[in-house]
Amino acid sequence: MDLANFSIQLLNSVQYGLLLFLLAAGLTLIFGIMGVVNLAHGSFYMLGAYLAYAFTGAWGSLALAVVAGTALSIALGWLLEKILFKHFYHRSHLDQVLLTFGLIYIFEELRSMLWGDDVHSVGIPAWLDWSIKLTETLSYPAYRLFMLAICSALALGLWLLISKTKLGMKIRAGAFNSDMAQAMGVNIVRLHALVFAMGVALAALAGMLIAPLSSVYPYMGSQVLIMCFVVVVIGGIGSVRGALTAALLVGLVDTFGKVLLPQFASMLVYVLMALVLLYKPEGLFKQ
Amino acid sequence: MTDALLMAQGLSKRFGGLLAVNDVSLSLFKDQVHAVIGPNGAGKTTLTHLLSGDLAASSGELWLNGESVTGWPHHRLSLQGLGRSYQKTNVFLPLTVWDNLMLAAQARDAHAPFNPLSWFTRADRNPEVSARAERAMTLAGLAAVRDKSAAILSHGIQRQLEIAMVLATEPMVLLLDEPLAGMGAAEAETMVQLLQALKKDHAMLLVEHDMDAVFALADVLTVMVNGTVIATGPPQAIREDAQVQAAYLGEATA
Amino acid sequence: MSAPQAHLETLPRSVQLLLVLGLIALVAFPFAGQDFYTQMVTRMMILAIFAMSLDLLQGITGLVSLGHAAYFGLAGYVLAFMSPADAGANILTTLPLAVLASALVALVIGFFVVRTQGIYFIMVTMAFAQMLYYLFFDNKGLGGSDGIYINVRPAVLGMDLENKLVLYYFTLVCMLLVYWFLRRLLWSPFGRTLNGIRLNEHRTQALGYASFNYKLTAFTLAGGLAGLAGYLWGAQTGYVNPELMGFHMSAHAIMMVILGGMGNVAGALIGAFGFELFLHLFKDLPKVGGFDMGKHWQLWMGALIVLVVIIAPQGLMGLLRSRKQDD
Amino acid sequence: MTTRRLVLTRSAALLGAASSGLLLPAHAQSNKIRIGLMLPYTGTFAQLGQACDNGFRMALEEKGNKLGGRDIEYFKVDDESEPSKGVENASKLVQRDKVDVLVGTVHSGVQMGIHKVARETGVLCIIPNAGMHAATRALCAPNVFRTSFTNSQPTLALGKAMMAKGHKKAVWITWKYAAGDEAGEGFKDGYLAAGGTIVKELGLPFPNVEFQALLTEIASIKPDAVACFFSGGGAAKFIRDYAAAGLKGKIPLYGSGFLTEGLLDDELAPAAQGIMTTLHYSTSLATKRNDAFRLAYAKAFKMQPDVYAVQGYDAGQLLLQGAAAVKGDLSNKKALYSAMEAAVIDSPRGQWTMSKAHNPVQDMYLREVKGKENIVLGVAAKALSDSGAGCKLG
Repeated sequence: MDLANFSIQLLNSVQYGLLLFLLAAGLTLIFGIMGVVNLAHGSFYMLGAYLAYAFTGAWGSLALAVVAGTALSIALGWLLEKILFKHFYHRSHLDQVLLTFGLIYIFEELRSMLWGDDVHSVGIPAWLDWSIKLTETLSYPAYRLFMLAICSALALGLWLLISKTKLGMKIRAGAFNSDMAQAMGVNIVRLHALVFAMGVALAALAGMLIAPLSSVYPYMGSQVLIMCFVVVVIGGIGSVRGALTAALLVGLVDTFGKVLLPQFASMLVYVLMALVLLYKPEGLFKQ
Repeated sequence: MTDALLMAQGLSKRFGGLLAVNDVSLSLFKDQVHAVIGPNGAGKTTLTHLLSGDLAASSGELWLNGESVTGWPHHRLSLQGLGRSYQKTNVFLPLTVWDNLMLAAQARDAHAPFNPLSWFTRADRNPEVSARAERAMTLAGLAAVRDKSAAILSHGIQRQLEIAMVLATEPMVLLLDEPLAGMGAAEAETMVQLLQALKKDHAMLLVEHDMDAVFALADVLTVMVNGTVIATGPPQAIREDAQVQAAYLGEATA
Repeated sequence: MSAPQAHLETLPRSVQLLLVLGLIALVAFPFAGQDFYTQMVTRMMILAIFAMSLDLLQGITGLVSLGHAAYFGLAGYVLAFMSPADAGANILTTLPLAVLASALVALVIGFFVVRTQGIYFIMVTMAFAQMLYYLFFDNKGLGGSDGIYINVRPAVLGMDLENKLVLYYFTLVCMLLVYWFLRRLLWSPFGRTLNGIRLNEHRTQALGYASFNYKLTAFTLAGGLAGLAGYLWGAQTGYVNPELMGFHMSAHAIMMVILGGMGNVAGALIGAFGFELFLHLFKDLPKVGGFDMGKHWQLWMGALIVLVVIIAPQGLMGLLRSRKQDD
Repeated sequence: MTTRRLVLTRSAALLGAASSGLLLPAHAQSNKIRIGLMLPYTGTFAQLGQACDNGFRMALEEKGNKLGGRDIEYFKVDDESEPSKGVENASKLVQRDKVDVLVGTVHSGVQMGIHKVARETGVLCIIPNAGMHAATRALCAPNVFRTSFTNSQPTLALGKAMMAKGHKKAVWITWKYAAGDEAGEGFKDGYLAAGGTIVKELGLPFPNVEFQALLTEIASIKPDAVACFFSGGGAAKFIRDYAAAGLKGKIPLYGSGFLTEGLLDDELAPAAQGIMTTLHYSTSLATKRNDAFRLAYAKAFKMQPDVYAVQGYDAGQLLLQGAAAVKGDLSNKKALYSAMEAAVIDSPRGQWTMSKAHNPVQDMYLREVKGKENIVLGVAAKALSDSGAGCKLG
């Protein structure tokens, strides 16, 4: 593996890592900061991908689809929080596992009834549909570079929001001790609804942005679900910085694992997770 | 030095920059109540955690009944006869008073968990354990609420259950962290009588703010301020000690 | 010594009645039911053993494992590896070995896993189970992604599990033994301590219990019992595959235990039968005016699960007891 | 309701459901032939399951829904492509519904479960898709017939076609699971026999679809060509990533037909131009038989058929021929099986016959993606049959 190849693989691992962060961003909010074990995170991701497919099919523009899709998923998040999740903040993790596992079944069937079981592809917007030549045989798709930028911006934005803004302070206070925060005048009910809706919207946004790369197919959500939990848990529950670091780490292990240790590739990520949890039981960046 | 049931030498505990307990040495002798008083944040509770093994000391030695027990985890210390109660009531709320006591009483000679005997024998059909629980219950006067679930007891009675559970493990040394906290006058009175009765056969460390109880019970008094011991001795001497007055008891004492 | 008051260990009479009725039905069932239903009920009993083994962890000790299927599937594979191509393996040697293998793996994994707490315990148990799943999924030597056949089902001393009836009653006896063992465990010093650990681990340690050893023993025991269920599953289907250790099967076990109600072993048993019955009921729903209800069984299953977690947080058992408040 | 009444009604209901639902009296002996369809109606392969279902029903509808003169009755089970429930679902059809023939399934893990039940109960079983080798090799059985392919059959024909284009050094890439390994075996046999050399075999865990790292590897190895096996969502993604990585123009991509079958919609087609695959069918196979079939299928189901629909259709035709030979008496197993073995199926993919191990002996077409279709360039391998290694039949 010469230097050129190594640097490209490094770029691949960073790109996949940032992609994983985008995937797990919604989960860092709902599971990380609000402490709700949300197994339906994969379903929101799948929902985003199918919305992107439906809207780009109807209007032909991914940008428009993303805007409409995000608005729709915020509404869905708000609704779900009001009807269901509001009653589960103080329930045990077990009840949350059960609730969200039931939702997986429901979302999977609704997707099948609404959009069928076909495999679809979503077009990359024309202005991004080109590649940069890296070597005489390999070039790098511009859309992935665009995603690189988007994910980094999102990582920075989310980190700033959570740790630097007033809202972020309220969110962290609410997560740390919701009764105390309430006593301090934070409208906890509205805050939870907002954070939950943001979490669902982020998961759907990931689906919409990754759809052109991943194509849209049944059960795509359940394939990413476990990886999202791995990222959030390794990073340290509730830490945005942790999720980003963990995502990059998993991207590294997965990319180079496939190339150097193909026969153990699938187990490597879980070995990494087990090691981190045993060495630092609360994850890398526990608050 | 040898007949001290519990002896601590140079115990310190540092939380990052804060030195919560600074080089404290003290000994507990049988049939003696050693009270520790001091303003809030003086490190009294941290000291009990260091003695009981709830917290690992940054430095210092610990001897129990003459044997070095430095660094032992607290379940081993407990088995060696070092029982402790907690400042914040720490009992099994869903269980009845009797079940709380049985669980405590059973710890002493429980089979190891991987020993099949501990899977098949009946927990409530062990005469020794039941006797131990019965004794602790009568001592603490909880017979009336024996089959009530701990959750619905009044705060005072829960504190009594806390003490009874410690007694049920039949310890040699008792570390009591503010047993009278949140108790009404009547309940406090019964508790003081109970502690008075317990003085025999046990070495007792009493962390308490209720000065009447302290001066009624204590044989030795230690005053801690900001993690360090500023005075130790018989209660009467401590009362007059100028330094203590300045640091803790405030202006002229009555 | 007075019997303790309303307690997890003593089941309300209504549940005891249900269990006795159920037992009578189970004993008589093969003579009334078709061959297929005998096999279906055998599978329900196997899943009941699996659910009860998880209840020892989840309901009694308070440890939520999202990777319990690893030990279930592993024992099935041990049977497959030890089954000769053309003859049935000997139950007397293979069953204990399979259970021991699962218990041993549970001990090793448990040693690492049990030191973590709360949500991290859930996640790390899942991580280890996924490791085991991919170990078998990726290695052709271990059967690969399509799994392995058990050509002839195990037998011993004239008791041949090829015969569906023998397998049925063998499984029934195993289920009753596991139920009896775990119910007795609730009353044992070990069980009482596990209960203490679930309620307040810190206080339990302060009383003198090494809670790590207790939790590790419970994890190992639960692994071994799950192994028993996995062995029986392999013996019944004659085919083991990596999905038996997969995330889906672990989640299935959690749902059975929660549906039934946790902490008293009977809940897990009722939950296993209830969950399978609902699954079959929804799948066999007829076409109603052009809308094939059965095809959308996932929708009804999802709705049922959400409903249960909202109205019956303590599961079916909770419903039976919620009317009769404690004193 | 007081607890007592609540419990009694609940336990009675539970037991009532158990008895009424489960203790069906043995079904009345009707002269209808009972056909069990065990296919994935939910799960990742739901689309493929439905296509097999459509094809099979269409074949029988064309003959008036009669088998050797007897009426038919369908029994459906959704196998969800869940291997752990394979035996359970198959037994449901064979023992509960007492089906005379079991048609299924798509996923090879579930097929292992069906095959176990088929070998134990001796029920006639027709496999419309799953290509796992064992069913028509070491574990072949007189009552088990396949109308699709073995996993290695399509890729067996790939090697020669690539050598014909002068690609002497190739890289093989697929998912590391049973179907991928078996497809790899086929490619290796065909390609090495034709004189090619496999420079590297790349594999990634199933169902991982993050191909970038391996595409970078391929770019650095610079082989003459790349051969692969992927299907479904993963195949669509591989095609896009391959093109996006700029490999499309430089290193020709070959694969088994499942790489492009039924995936060429407006978004994917541009990235797939020029991909050459080998498969026993193509929707745009220019034969009168295929055109008739496509017309009938489009009329019945309002969409174009794919290879899975053809395989389901042929399963129906095979059963029709067998039943006709025994005039509907499916219990006459010997005559039924020998008739089905000797059957010549006039399939939309072209005529094919049954091998001794009960797997199709069929032409493999070389196809190239042009526009939104897999245009058939020619026959890559004439009447290609699987080795049937280890099968003691016939």
